[in-house]
Amino acid sequence: MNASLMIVEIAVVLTGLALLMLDLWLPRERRPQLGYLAAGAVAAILVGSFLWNPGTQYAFNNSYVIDPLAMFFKRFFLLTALFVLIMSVDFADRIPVGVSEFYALILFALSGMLFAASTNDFIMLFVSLELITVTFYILTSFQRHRVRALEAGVKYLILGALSTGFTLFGIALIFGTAQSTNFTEILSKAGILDSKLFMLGIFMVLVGLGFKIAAFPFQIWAPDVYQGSPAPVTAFLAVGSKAAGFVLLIRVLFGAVPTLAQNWNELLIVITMVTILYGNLCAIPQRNLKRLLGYSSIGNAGYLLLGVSAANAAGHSAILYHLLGYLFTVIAAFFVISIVTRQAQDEDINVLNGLHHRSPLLAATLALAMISLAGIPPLAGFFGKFLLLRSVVERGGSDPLYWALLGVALFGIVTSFYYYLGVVRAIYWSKDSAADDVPLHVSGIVRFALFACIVGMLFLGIFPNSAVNGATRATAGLSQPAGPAVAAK
Amino acid sequence: MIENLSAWILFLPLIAAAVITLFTRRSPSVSAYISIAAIAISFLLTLGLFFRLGNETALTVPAIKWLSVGNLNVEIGFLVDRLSVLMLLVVTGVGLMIHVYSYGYMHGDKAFSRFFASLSLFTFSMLGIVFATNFFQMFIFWELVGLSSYLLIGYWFEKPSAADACKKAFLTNRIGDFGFLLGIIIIWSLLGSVQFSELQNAITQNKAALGALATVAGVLIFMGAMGKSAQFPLHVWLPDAMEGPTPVSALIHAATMVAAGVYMLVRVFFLYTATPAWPEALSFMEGVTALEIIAWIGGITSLLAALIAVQQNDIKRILAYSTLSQLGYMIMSVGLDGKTAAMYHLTTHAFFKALLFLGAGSVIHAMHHEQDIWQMGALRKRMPRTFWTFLFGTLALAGVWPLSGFYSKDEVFVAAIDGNPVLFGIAVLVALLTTFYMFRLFFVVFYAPEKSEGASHAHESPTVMTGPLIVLAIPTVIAGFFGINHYLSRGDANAHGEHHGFVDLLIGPFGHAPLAAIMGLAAVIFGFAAAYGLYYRAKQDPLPNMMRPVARSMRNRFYFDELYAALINLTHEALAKIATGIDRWIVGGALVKGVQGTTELFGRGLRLAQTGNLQTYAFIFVIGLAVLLFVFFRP
Amino acid sequence: MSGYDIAFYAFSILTLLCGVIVITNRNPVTSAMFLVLTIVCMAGLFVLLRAFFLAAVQILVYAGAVMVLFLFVIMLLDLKEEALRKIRKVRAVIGALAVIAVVGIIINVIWNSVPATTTPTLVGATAPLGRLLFTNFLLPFEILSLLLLVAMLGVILLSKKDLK
Amino acid sequence: MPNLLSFTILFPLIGALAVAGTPASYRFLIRIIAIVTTALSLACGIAVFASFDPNVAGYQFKEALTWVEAIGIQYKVGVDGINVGLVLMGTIVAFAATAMSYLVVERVKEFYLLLLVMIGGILGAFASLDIFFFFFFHELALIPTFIMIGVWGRGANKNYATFNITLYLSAGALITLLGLVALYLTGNPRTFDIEELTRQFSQNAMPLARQQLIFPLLLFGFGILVSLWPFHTWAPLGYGAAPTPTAMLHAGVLKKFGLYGLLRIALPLMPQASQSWVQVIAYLCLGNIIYNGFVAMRQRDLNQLIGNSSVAHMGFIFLGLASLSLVGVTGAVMIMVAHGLLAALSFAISGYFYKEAGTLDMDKMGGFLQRMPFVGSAFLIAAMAGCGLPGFANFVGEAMTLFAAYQSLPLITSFAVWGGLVIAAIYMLRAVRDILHGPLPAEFDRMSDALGWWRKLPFALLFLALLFFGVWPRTLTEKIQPAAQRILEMATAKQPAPTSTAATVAQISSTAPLERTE
Amino acid sequence: MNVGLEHYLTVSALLFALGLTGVLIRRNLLIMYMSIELMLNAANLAFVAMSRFTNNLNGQVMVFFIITVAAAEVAVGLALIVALYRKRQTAHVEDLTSMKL
Repeated sequence: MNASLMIVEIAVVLTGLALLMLDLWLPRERRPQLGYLAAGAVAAILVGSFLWNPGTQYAFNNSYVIDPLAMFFKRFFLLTALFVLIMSVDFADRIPVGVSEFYALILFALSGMLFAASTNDFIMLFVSLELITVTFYILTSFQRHRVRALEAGVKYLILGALSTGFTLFGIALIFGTAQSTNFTEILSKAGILDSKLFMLGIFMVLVGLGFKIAAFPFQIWAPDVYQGSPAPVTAFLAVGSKAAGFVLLIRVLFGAVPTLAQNWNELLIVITMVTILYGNLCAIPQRNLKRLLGYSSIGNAGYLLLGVSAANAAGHSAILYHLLGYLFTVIAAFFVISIVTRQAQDEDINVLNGLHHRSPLLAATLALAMISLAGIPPLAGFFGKFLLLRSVVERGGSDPLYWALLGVALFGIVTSFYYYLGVVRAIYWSKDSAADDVPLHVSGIVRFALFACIVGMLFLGIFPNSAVNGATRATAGLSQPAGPAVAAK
Repeated sequence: MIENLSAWILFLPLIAAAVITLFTRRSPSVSAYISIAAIAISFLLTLGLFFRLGNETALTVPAIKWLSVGNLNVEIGFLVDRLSVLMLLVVTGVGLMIHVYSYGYMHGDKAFSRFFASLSLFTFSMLGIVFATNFFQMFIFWELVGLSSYLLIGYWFEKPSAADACKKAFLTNRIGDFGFLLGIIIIWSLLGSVQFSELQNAITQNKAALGALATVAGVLIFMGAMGKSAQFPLHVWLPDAMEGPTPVSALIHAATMVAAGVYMLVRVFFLYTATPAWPEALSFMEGVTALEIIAWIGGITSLLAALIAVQQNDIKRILAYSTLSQLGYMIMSVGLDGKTAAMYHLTTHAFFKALLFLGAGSVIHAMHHEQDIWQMGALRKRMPRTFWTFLFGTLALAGVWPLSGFYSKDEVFVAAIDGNPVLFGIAVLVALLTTFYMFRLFFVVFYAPEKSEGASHAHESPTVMTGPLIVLAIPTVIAGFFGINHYLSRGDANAHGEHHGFVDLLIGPFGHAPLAAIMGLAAVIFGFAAAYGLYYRAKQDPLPNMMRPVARSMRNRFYFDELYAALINLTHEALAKIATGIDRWIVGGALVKGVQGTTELFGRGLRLAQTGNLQTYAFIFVIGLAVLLFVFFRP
Repeated sequence: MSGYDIAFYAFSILTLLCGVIVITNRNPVTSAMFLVLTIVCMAGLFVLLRAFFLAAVQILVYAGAVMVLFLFVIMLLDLKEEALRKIRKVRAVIGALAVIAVVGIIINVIWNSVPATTTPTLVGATAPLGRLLFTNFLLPFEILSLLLLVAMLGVILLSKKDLK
Repeated sequence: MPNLLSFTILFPLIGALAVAGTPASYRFLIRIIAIVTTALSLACGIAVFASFDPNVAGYQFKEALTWVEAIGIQYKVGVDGINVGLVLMGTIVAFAATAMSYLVVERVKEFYLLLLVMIGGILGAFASLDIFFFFFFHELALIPTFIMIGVWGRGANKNYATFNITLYLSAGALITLLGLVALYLTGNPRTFDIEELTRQFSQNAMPLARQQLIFPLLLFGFGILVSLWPFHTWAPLGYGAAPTPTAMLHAGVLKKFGLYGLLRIALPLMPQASQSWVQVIAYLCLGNIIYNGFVAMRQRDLNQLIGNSSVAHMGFIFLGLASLSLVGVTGAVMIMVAHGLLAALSFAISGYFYKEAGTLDMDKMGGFLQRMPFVGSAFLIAAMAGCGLPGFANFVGEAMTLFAAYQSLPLITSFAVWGGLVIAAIYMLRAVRDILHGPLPAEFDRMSDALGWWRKLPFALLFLALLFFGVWPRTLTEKIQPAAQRILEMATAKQPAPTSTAATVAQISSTAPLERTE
Repeated sequence: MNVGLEHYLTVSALLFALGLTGVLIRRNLLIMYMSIELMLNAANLAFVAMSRFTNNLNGQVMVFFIITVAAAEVAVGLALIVALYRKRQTAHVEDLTSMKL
C-alpha cells in the first residue's frame, strides 16, 4: 500500500481540516479571507502536482490508480476548485454563516473528485461519488435563508439518493456476477459480458453516472438545482461534478468494459441525441441566467457524450479537451453572473442590459464565454466541438446511426446559437439599459481570475496544440479495442 | 499602311467619350469639339481605308487577342472588306453630319457634355459592330450599342416618358439579344468557333454542319436583328425611342443602329446557306428555312408599320414608323436572298432618313419642341431650306425616280419578284402607303394653313443645323448613281470587271426588271394622289371620319403595347408574384420560419416537463429508465 | 420444504408486506414504524445468509439510529396524515407500467442469468470482516470517515438555530 | 519572416490588434489605422497577383507552420490561379469597405475591430491550404458579420434578420465542417493539407461510397453559405439589414467561400460524386437564376433587390461549375471575382443612398441622378454590370459559363440565358428607372453627391477593377486557366479501373468506419 | 426447488420496486426519503446474498459502507428537510415549485 500516491488528496483534506481549525481563532470579519488561504493552498498543490510525475501506479489492492488520466483530472479539479474558491471569496458576503465551513466543504468535495479521478474499483466509485454528492447537498442549500436554495438542495437530495439506489443495486449485481468490483479484474474476466445480469449492473451504475453528468433521462434536476444554488456552487457543480461523472464514466466504460462501450453504441447514441436536443431546445425560451446555464450544461453533457458514443481514442481525448475548454468558459460565465446578480438581486437576462457600459471587462468576459459555449472560433469551445464531431465522424463510417447523431449534434449546436447569442445581445445591444448604470466594482483577484479564464479560452482555441497533446497522452492508456465493424473486415 | 490605323477609327470616339467624361464635363463647347473632331478623323481615316481597299476584296488587319480559354477564342478584330467599309462610311459620314447638327440643336442644354460623350460612345460601339470579325465581338458591341442607345433615349431622364422609353428600348432589345446570344452559343457548340471566317469555311465545306439546329440557330441569330432593327414583334420600342433628342433619333434610330441588324444578317448570311436537317419527329417542318421566316417577318413589319404611320400625328413618330417599314424592306430583302439590295437600301435610307429626321428636328426646333403636325402648317415660306431638303428626303423615301430611294427600293422589289410574289405585293402596297403618309406629313406641315401661334412665328434654324441638311441632301439625291450594289457585289468573282456607265446606272432598273420599276412608280403616283387629295389644304385629319375603326386601330398602333403589357403581366409579372409568394410564404415562411418556430415550440413543449415538482421529476427519471431498460434488456 | 426455506419465505413475505405498508400508509409515523419492521425482517434474512455481524449492524444502526432519527423528525415537524388526492389515471397507469417494467426486467434478467453458485460456506463473522475493512478497504473506509465529517458539518450548519 | 501572402492576411489582423489597443475616443486614429492596414493588405494582394506566374504548376507563395501536431493541423497558405484572383478581389473590396466605413458613426472602435478581424478571416480563408484553417478563417470572418449586423444593422426586422442569418449560416458552416472532417479522415495517411489530399486522391481515387457521403455534405453545406436555391432566404434578409461595409464584404467576398470550397475541394477530390450531382446542381442553379430573378423583380427595397440579384448571380457560378468544363470553370472563377466587386459596389452605393435619402424604398425615391451625378452614374454602371453588359467582368464570366454549360445542359442553359439577359435587365432597369430617373421628389432636395476624392475613391476603385477585368479579361483568365485545368483533370476523371470487381463491391458496400488498421 | 441466490435477488428486486413506487406515489418528502431507504436496503440484501453465494466477503464490507453512507445521507437529508420545513411550513413536494420551466 503506497499511501504516498495520495499525496494530493491528503494535502487537500488537510487544508480543509486546517481551515476548520483556523476558523476558531479568527474573528468573524476576517473569516472570509480564509478563502484566499484555501485558494493559495490549492494553487500550491496544483503547481506541485506538475512537479510530480508518478507514471502509472496502483495502490490499495488496485482500487486506487495514479495514471496520466488521473493526473489530468486531478489537475483539472484543482484548477476548478481554485477558481471556485476565488469566486466564493467574492461571494462570501452573501453567505450568512459558516464561511470557513463553506470553503472547507468545497475542499472536501474537491477531495472526493480527486479520489474519483483515481478510482479503479466500484466500491471506490461509490464512496467517492457519495463524498461528492453529499457535500453538494450541503453546498447547494448553504444559503439556508433562501427558500430556493433549500428547495434546490431537497430536489438534488431526493433525486440524488434515488440514483444512488440504482448505482448500489447495479454494483451489487456486478459484484455478484463478476465476483469482483475491481475494474482491472473485470477487464480481464473473459466471457463476463455474456452475463446479462452483469450488463444490467453496469447499466444501473451508468444511471448513477448519468445523473451526475445530467444526461437524459436523468437530467431533470439540473435546471432547478443550478438555479437555486449559490453561483460558486453552481459553477463547481457544472464543471467539477460533471467532470467527475465523466472521469468515472470513462473509467467504467473504457477501463472496465470497453467491449460493452462498443456494443452499446445504440444506447449511447440515443442518450447522446436526446440529451443534446433536450438541453438546447429547452434553453431557447429561458430567461433566467443560471437556469439557462443549467440547460446549457445538459446540452454540453450531450456534446461530451459524443466522445463517449464515438468510443475511440479520438473521442476520449476530445472529451478531455472539451472539458478543459468548458472549465474556463463556465467559470468565466459564473464569475460574471455572480457579480452581476449580487447587485441586481435578480437573475433574469435583463440584468445584463447595458453591462457593456457598466463594466466592459465583465461584458467582454461573458460575451466571450457565450461565444465559446456556442462553439465559435477562435475560442476553446469551437475546437472542443470540432474534436468531438471529428471523433464521431471517425467512428461513424457510413453507419447512418452515427450520421443521424451528427445531424442532431449540428442541429443542437445551431439551436444553441440562438440563446447564447441572445445573452450577447442583451449585453451589447439591448435597447433599454438596466435601471442603474452604476459601474460594477470588480476586485483585483477576480479581475485576475477573469483574465485567466479569457486567456484560457483564447489560448485553448488559438493554440490547442499542447492541450490536445496533453489530452491524448492522458487517454493513451485506455483500452482501444477494435470496433466490431473493423473486426468484420 | 492605313488599314493599321483601323484601331484608331474604332477607338478615337471612345477616347473622346472618356476625355469628355473625365475632364471637360464643365466646358460644353470643348466637349462638342472633341467629339466632332474624333468622328471627323474617323471619317477621314475611313475614306482612306476606302481608297486603300480599292478593288481588293478585303484587307488583313492584325487583331487583338482578347480572351482565350480552352476552345473559346475571342479576338477584337478589324474586318475590312467592302461591306464593312461601306457601312463605316455610312456610320462616320452620317454620324459626322449629325454631330455637327447636334452642336446647334442641343445648344444650351445643361448636360451638353454628357450628350456628346454618349454620342461618341455610341459611335465607338457601332463601329465595333461593323469591324467585328466574330460573333463574340459583335455581341459585345451589340450590347454596347444597346447601352448607348439607352443612355441617349434617356438623355432627358427626368422626364418620365423618356425614362420609360429608354427602359423599354433596352428591355425589348434584350429579348432579341437573348436569342442572339443563344444562337451564338449553339453555333459555337456545334462548330467550335465564333470567328466568321472559320464558320464560313465550315459551312461552305459542309452544308449540313448545323444539322437539325440550322433553322433554330438561324432564327435565334435573327432575333438579335429583330431587336436591334425593331422587327415585328419586337418593334414596339422604336417609336417610343423618339423621346430622345432628335439628332439621336436621326443617327441611331434611323440611320445606323437600327441598320445594325441588317448589317449583321448580311455579314453572317453564310449561316443561312446551311441546309437544315430536321429530326424525324419534326419532319413536318421540312423545307422551312430561317430565311423564309426572316422574309415574312420583314414583310409583315413593313406593312404593319406603314399602316400605323398613316394615322400618327407626331412628326417624329411618323418618321419612326416609316423607319420600321423601311427596315422591314431590308430584312425582307435579306430573307429573299437579296443581301446586296438590303445593304443598298440601308445606305440610301441612312442618308434620306437622317435628312428627314434632321429636317423634322429643324421644324421642331423652330416650333419650340412642338411635335404634333396638326399644330404646324405653312412652314414652306418660313423655313425654306428645311422645306427644300425635306422635300428631297420625302421624294427619295417615296422612291421617286431618279432619287436614290428609287434605285435601292427597286433592288428590293427585284429581289421580291424573284423570291415571293405575295411579298412583292406587300412591298408594292407598302410603297403606296409610304408615299401617302409621307406626303400627308409634308402637306400638313409645309402647305396646309398654320394651326397655331407657334407655327406662325417659326423661323429658319441656324446654319449649323441647316448645313448638315444640305450636305445630307446631296447623297439623298445622287446616291443612286454610284452603283453601290455593284460595288458590293463586285467582290464576287463572277461580277468582277463588269463596268457600268452613268446612263446605264440611271435607267438600269427599267431595263432589267421593268415590272418592278413600273409598279414602284405607280405606287408612288397613287399614294401621292391620295395624299394630295386629302391633305393638301387640310385643317384636320379627314381619315378618321371616313374609316373609323380601322383608323382608330392604326392610331393606336394596332394595340401592340397593350397586348404586350398584358402578356408581360400574364407571364413575367405573374411568375414573379408566384415566386415572391413562394419565397415569402413557403421557403422563407413555412420552411425557414417554420423550422425556427417548430424548434422553439419543441423547446417550449419540452420545458413543460420541468414542472418544478419533485414527483414529476422522479416520474420522468423512472419512465426514462424504464424505456431504456425495455429497449435494451427486453426479454 | 426445509425449515430454512420456510424461514426465508416467512421473512421475505414479512419484509415485503411491511414495505408495502411503508409506502401506502398515510400516517408518517406508521410508515416509519413499519420501515423499522422491514429492516428488522431483513436482518432476519441476513441471519439466514449467515451475515451475523451485518444483521446486528442493520438493527443497531439502521433500526436503532437512522429510524429513530426519522421518527424524531416526523414528531418534530408534527406531520399530519397525508391528504388523499385525486389520482390521475393516465399518470398512475404509466407509473405502474414503468415500475413493473423496471422490476419485471430486473427479475427476468435475474432468473435468466443468475451466476453459477458454489455451495455457500461463507460466514460473515466479525473478525474477517474487520480484517478486510482495515486492509483491503482501508481507503474507502477513510473516505467514509471524511464523509461523516462532512455530514456532521452539514447537519450543524443546516440546523443550528441562530445563524452566527 | 512571413511572405507577401501571409502579410496580406496579417495586416488586417495586426490592424485589429492596434485598434483594440487604441482608446475609443481616438476615432480618427482608429480610422487611419484601419485604412492604412487594409491599404497595405491591398498592396500585398496586388503584388501577389502581379508576381504570380501562371506557368508554374502548383501553389505559389506557400508558407506552412505546424499548429496542432497531434492531428496534423497546420497554418498553410498558398495561391494558385483559382484563388490568386479571389485574394486580390478580397483585398480590393476590403479596402473599399473600410473606406466606406465612414457611414458607421456609432461605436466606431468596435466596428473597425470587427471589420478588420472579418477581413483577416476572409483573406485567410481564401489563402488557406489547410482544411481546418480554411474553415477556421471562414468562421473567424463569419462571426463578426453576425455581430455587425446585430449591432449596427438597420431596419425594422434587424433582429430577426440577425438571428436568421446566424442560424442559417452556422448550420451551413457546420454541415461543411462535417464534410471536411470526414474528408480528413478519408485521407491515408490522414491530413488536413489540401495539397497532400489532392495528391493522394489523384493517385488513388476516393472510394465511391465515401464520395457519395462527403460530396452532398459539402455541396449543401457550401450551398447554404452561397445561398444556393432554396437555401437563399437569408441573403436578401441579412443584406437588407447589414451595415454597408459588412454587406459589401460578405456579399462580395465571404460568400464566395462556399463556391471556392466546392471548386477547390469537392470537385477535384470527389470526381464521380461530382459527376453524378451535376444535374442536381444545374437544376438548383436555375432556381437561383430564374426564381430569384423573379423575386428580385418584385422587390421595392433596393437592398432586397441587390440581395436577390446577388443570389441570382450565384446561379451562373454554379452553372459554370456544373458544366465541368475548362471554359465553364474558368468563367465561374471569373464571375466570383467580378461579382465580388460588383456586389461590393452595389452595396456601397445603396449604403450611400441610404445615408443621403434615409430610405431605400424605391417607391419613394426618384431622380437621384440629378442630385448625385457621380454616385448615380456608379449605380447605373453597377446595374448595367449586373445585367451582364459587356465591358464589365461579369459579362465575360457569365458568357463563358453559358457557352460552356450549353454543351452538357442545353435546356437549362437556354433558361439561364433568359434569366441573365432578360430578367436581370428587367429588375436592374426598373431600379434605375425608379431611383435615378424621373422627377426628383422635393424631400430629397438636400442630398449631396460624394464630394472629394476620398469619398469617391471606394466607388471608383471597385468600378475600375470591374472595368479592368472586363476589358482585359486575359489578365485573369490566363492565371485561372492552368489551375482550372488541373482541377478539371481530376474532376472529370472516370472511375479508375478496379483491381478486381469483388474489391470494388466490397469497397462500396462496406459500412466500415473510417478507422484504418495501420 | 431450493431457495437459492435468485430467490434472494427477487426479494431484493421487489423491495427495490417498493421503494421506487414509494418515491413515485408519496408526496411527503420524508416518506419519499424513507422509500429510498427501502431501495438502499434492497441493495444491501442483494450484496449480502451475492456475498454468501459467491463466498466473497467483500460484499459484506460493501454493505457496511452502505449503511454508513445511508446514515450520513439521512442525517444531512433530514437536516435539509427540517430547514426547509422551517422556512415553508411544508414537507409536501407540490409546494416546492418556486423554480420551474
